[in-house]
Amino acid sequence: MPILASLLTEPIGVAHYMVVGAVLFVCGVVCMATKRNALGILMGIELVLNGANVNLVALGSPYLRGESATLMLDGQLMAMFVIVLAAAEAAVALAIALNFYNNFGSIDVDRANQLKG
Amino acid sequence: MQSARHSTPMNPATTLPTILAIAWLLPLAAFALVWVGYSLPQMAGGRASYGAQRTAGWLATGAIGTSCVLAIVALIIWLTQTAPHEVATVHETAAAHQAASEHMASPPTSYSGIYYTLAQFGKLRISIGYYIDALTIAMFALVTLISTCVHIYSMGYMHEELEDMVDREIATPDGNYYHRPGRYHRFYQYLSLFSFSMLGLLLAGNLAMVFMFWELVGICSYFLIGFYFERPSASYAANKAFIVNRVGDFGMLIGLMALWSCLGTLDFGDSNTPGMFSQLRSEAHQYELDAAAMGSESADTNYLLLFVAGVGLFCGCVGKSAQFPLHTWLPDAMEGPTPVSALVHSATMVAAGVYLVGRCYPIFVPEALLVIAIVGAITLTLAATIAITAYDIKRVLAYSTISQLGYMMLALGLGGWAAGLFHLITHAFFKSLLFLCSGSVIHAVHTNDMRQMGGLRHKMPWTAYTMLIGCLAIIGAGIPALGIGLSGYFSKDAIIEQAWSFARVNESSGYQLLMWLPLGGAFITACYMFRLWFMTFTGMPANTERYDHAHESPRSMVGVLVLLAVFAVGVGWHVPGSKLSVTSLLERARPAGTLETTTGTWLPNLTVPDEHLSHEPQIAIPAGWSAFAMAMGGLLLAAIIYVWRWLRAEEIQQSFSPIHRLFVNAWWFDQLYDWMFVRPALWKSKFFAGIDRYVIDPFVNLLARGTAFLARALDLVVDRKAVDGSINGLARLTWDFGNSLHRLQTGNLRQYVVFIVVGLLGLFAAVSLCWKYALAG
Amino acid sequence: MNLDSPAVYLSLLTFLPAVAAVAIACFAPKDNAELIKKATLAVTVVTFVLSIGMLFGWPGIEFKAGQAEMQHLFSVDWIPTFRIDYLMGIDGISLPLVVLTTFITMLGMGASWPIDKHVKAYCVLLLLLETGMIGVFLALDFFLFYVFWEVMLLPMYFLIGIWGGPRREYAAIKFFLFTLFGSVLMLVAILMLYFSSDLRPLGADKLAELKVPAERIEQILDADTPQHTFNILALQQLGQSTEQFKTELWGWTYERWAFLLLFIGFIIKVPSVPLHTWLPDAHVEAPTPISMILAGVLLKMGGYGIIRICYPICPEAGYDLAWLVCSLGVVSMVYGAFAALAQNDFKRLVAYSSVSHMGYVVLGLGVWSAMSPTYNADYWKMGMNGAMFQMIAHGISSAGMFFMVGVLYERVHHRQIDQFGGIFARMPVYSGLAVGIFFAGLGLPGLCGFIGEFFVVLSTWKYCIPLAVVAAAVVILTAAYILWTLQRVYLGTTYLGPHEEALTPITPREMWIAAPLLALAILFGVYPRAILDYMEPSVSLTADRLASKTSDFDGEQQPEAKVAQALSPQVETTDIPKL
Amino acid sequence: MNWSSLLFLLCSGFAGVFAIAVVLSNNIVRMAFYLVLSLAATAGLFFLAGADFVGAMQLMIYVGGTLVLLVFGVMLTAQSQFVSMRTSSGELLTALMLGGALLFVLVFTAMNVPMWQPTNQPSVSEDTPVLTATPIGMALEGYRVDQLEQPNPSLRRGMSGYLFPFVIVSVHLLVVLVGAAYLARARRHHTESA
Repeated sequence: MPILASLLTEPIGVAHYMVVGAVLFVCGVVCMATKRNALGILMGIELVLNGANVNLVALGSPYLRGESATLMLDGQLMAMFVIVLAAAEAAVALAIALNFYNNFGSIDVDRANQLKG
Repeated sequence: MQSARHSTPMNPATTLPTILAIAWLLPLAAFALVWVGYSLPQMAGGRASYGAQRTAGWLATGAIGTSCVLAIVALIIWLTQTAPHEVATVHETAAAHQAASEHMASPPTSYSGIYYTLAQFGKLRISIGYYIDALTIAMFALVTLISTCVHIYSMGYMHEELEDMVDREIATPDGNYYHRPGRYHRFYQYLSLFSFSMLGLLLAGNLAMVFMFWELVGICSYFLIGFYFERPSASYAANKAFIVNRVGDFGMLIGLMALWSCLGTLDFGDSNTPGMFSQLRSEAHQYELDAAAMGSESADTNYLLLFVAGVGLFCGCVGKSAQFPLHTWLPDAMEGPTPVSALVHSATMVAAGVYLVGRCYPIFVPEALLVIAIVGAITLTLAATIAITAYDIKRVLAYSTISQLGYMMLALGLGGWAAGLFHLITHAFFKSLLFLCSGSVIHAVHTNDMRQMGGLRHKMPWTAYTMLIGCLAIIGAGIPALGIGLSGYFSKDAIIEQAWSFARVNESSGYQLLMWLPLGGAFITACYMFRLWFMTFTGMPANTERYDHAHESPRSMVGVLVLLAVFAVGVGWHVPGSKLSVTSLLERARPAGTLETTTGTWLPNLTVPDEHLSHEPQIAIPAGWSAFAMAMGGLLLAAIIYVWRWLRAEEIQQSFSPIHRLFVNAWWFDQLYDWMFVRPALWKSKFFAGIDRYVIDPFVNLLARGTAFLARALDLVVDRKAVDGSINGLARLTWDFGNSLHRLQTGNLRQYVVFIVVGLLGLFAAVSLCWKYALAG
Repeated sequence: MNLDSPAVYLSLLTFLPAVAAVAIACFAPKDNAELIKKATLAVTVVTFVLSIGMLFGWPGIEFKAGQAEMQHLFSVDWIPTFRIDYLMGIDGISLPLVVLTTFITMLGMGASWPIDKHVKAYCVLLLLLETGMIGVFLALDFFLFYVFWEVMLLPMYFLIGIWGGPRREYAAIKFFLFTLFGSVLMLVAILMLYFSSDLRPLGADKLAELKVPAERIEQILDADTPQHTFNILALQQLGQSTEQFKTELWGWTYERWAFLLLFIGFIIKVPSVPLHTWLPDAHVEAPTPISMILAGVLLKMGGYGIIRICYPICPEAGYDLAWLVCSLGVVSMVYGAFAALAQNDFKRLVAYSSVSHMGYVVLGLGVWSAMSPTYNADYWKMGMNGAMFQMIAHGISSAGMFFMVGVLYERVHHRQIDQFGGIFARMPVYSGLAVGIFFAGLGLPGLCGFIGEFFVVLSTWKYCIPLAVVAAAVVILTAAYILWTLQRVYLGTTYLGPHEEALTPITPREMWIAAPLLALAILFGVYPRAILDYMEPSVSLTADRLASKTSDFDGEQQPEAKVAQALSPQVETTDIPKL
Repeated sequence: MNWSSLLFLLCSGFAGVFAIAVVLSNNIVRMAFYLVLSLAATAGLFFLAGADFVGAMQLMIYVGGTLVLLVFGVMLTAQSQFVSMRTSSGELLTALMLGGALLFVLVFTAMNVPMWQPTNQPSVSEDTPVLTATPIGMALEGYRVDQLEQPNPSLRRGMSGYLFPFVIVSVHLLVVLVGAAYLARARRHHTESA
């Protein structure tokens, strides 16, 4: 299996992280698009954000880029903010979900179609 | 070109034409014998007994079997008596490759000559001749072999014709089924005539002869599709096949006329006078295509003529090989008996179009090749999409055939001469295998509908597992890391490598599609082939009554299946211990000057890459892995839906119902053609016939009446329809537009997510189409 | 009377049927129809044997294959006052047509067995018709030609008008009027040419070659006034090498007027759109054997006239009007095919298919592609040969098709295509033969129809590309109407029309008529040289002679220089070995 | 073979596989569990990329905080009919196909940017791992110790710390927490009437 072998011997680069990020991101998107459970959608969002975070960290990592000898903090800082905001978002979304559950007795988002045009 | 390099007692220049001519004429002899021996008693009012009919089957089988032996003898003579071309091996340095391609720039060994002349006018001559090169020999062996297999198979499959037959497709007015005498010998007669015609097509030394046999295989196909001519659907399908083919032949005639009028010959080889190829690619021009040979004054006209000739010829191939837009006849052609579908409508006749493009490869300008590639790409995608939704097991295979032919055309159009023809050969084996397996299934359960099958692998294991081999071969199953696989793995990889190579040298994003479509096609192929296999052989029996009556086919049929399965596995391999393989044989026939990277004249940014470049590792490895991933993905999807049943097919159909309906109705091509061509033709014919009737009437009278009518019609149309209608129409349009937009607001959260993704992808596609660096980052 | 003499032989061939007709009329017992039929059949067989005697080297009268010039040429004074001769001869153009005539007449007589009304009169007229047809192909004197042309017309009129279907009188009159109209135009053209011709410039040698008696040659060369002639060969020489027909009349030369008039006369016979409407009616009403003869032979006279008379006598007009000829050919092909598609009457469909197929003939004759700069006549030769071959092929296939329709009509007495079906299951042998013959009409390779169509279409591109494209498109329509018809008539299970019980298998007599036609269709399709070896030299010579004039028509007129050039043979020598 | 590659493969494999498991699973409780594992594996990736502080935060805030919140939500709403809700196959297939296309585009782009390809000379010495907690803390207070050597003064000015965003985020967080508490408070009279 040449690809696996090369994965083990070659150094890891930004592209590898990007691929992992892409996988997480797409999983998140698919999760959002397929789950009928509001909390499932919330999990999808977490995955999406996480995928983005992987990218941010990878792009900001001196180990991976190997082009600048200096410490690069921008990517990590962005990731920090994303994590914090994700927490905030989770709190609000959870609150909305609970509220929705209280009102409708269900957390099936397909029922929440009162905005239908 | 006569090659006199070998003065051995068995001079191939004389032995090969004789051997192949005998192999060619033997089926004709069988046809004639059966005709005389079995039709004369009929003329005297009697009928050939069924015992005699069985003899006819043996006679025809013996004839084609002998042909097969002769063809193999010819192949051996060819391999031993002619010096092989140095074939550039796969992984070589650029310098060695350069040297190899320079060496390749000489005409391949071939023998051409004339059996007899049909007519001669001054310098113009039309004759029955031969042109024998490695391609001819390979195709000869292929066709005779598959034809022999089908002959043997048919002895089992058609045995119902050996007694008075009850046709269950036709109900008579009194409520019974239609009874008729069996036509066993007739079937073999048609098969023999077909074999003769097909071999003549392969042996043909000039395009006129190709055209004649082209029509002959067409008429044999007509007879065989219409074998059950009592069924209206069969006679309709036969007509459709022949007429649609004639539409292609119309284009082919134009190509023939252009070549004939400009070059004064239609010969492939040089017998006495220079043939087409050596005129168009003369040695003086280093075998490059030289449009000036077309002989008119301006270079543009020459190039145009050459383009017209190429596209015209290709039109013929579009008809015969059921390419878009003339693909509609092939699925209907499945009305014929299944062995016929295996022989005529998958392995040989429909591949003749691909063969002809390969044969006439030297005359195609890059723009014509682009046309071929585009048609191929459209066809392979279109047919694959239809195959996913079909339930008739033979129709799935028919659409799969169209799709695979599209692959071959695509490969040829992108410069992959050997790749396309290699796929032609491998496809012939595994597709005939698949058809014969489906025939075995139909023979057992007496239905074509896959929804009535299921679980049959317990009842007919041989059929099931040989068919599994066929399915694996067609999806190109193999292990890329080890470089081993079934035959389809090698040939499909070669095509995708060529597409990859083409997409690398042509950066314009439109050309990239020619790489993505075959890759996507590979996914769909795997999906529908395994859908077929899973639906037929796994799961629970859908119809227990049919299941209980199912049984393994007789030994003559199963034996053929096993033989073909062996070929389907191994035909892509090298002969152990030598460099000899189908590809190396094909390389010996590669037309001079076609292993070059060429660029278009009208489209200067169109580059058709040298085929050997596609074997470079930086192309071959990613292409191979992508193809592998696609095939596995398709297989997985089929398994998800039909084995593990995570997804339910009915639900998918429902939520994609517009697309599903589009596919199920084969993109409405039949209806479209009916409206676009058939009805207008009938109207026109009524019109012409009507003219005749009214010539007698006073012409002026008619004119006056016509004028009055026209005035009234104008009043009606212009005043009422146009003026009032346009205002109302505008209003309605606005209303409808608003309505249709409002439907987008579904209120469904998950659909919004889907919209976002679609928008993202659309944006990406739009940007990458306009800005070629978008994909490259 | 010795058969070795060409004069005796050709006269015998021509007049044997007429003499026999007289004999039958006088001596045959009126009530013994069977005997009369047998006698008539015997006469036609003898005539056929006589005609093919030429091919198989009957000593003294054998036809030399490969010789382009006129053979067996002989001349006898007939009406010396107007210098009208009894001049006959045969060459590669007329020979196949003569054989076709005797062959089709023989088969036609065989097909006449079911006729039981006025048998004697029928047989007499049929034999007279045969004399007229053979005469037309052999006559080389314009006046003689015209006489035979009219002789042929009358029996045909009666044969349709008496033995035809319900609307026979209408059809017969329509046929008669159309043909008569053409004949009148032809007569005008003949007189026009006669009175502007002058034999004197040809010289003694040439006249001797044209079988003018020695004493008359002196007389001609010494005369002070123009010496007019009806001799077609002489007119050809004059038309090709002198300026005699170049007198202007209303802005056009005599030559052009003559060409146009003759051409109209001939395309009525072919028939070509828009003068074709007599044909469907005549065919529908005529009895089966007459339809066979009409389609198999009579239509060929138009094509024969064009290649024998129109083009050689009026070459420049032919060159100028080639576009008209070709366009009419293509229009006929398309029009006939479309019209055939719309027909529901089986016979009418075959009639329209004849219009379409004969369009190939007109087109092939007209593709004068020997144009600047090369003046290469090869493609025109191919077109002309293709056209001539198509005439023979169509003679076989259309006669066969009409016969096949007739076989059905005799059994069930209707011809509505949509009221057939399932014939294959009931009459397998008949259907097999019919399908073969219809495929010959469809132009399937290996059968005779293909060769002519293929050659004509291939040669057209060099003349005019758009016409070639349209001509090629006709293959689709042809396939469509023939296959659709086959499907509706022969395939399926149920017969939809009346008299189902009458659908009995084919009789041996019918088989002996159909089988030879199919056999010939296959032979000529597989080995076209069986005809071309006889035909090609003469046709090519005609094309070469005309093509060698093309440069003159293109460029400046140089009258004097051309005479000598034209009188010497202009056949291009080719360096390719013949096979 | 080097250890960082192996660890990367392990972590990314876990992250990816559990993310896919989240998608494919229908049971909300299992989904939450898989999500935890996936996020934890991602944290491992962060460590490997040299972002130790971010990794730690990921573990603490995400795995420790956010997910606990989520699990609470699950438990609060976990009636049996909502534990697993089937989506129709058609929608599933659409989403899978679109997801596949999106994945393809992303991976294709990632693979084709030359700047992102792995390089053979690691610029930062692996022997002396740089700890990032302090610099990040400084940056949040407005001091960019990592950008001190930036030669271009204008760039150096542009990189002058994240104090302002930090403040905004803090306020935001406060607002959110208040808002969430308000939204989530039980309104019994409402459910009774409904």
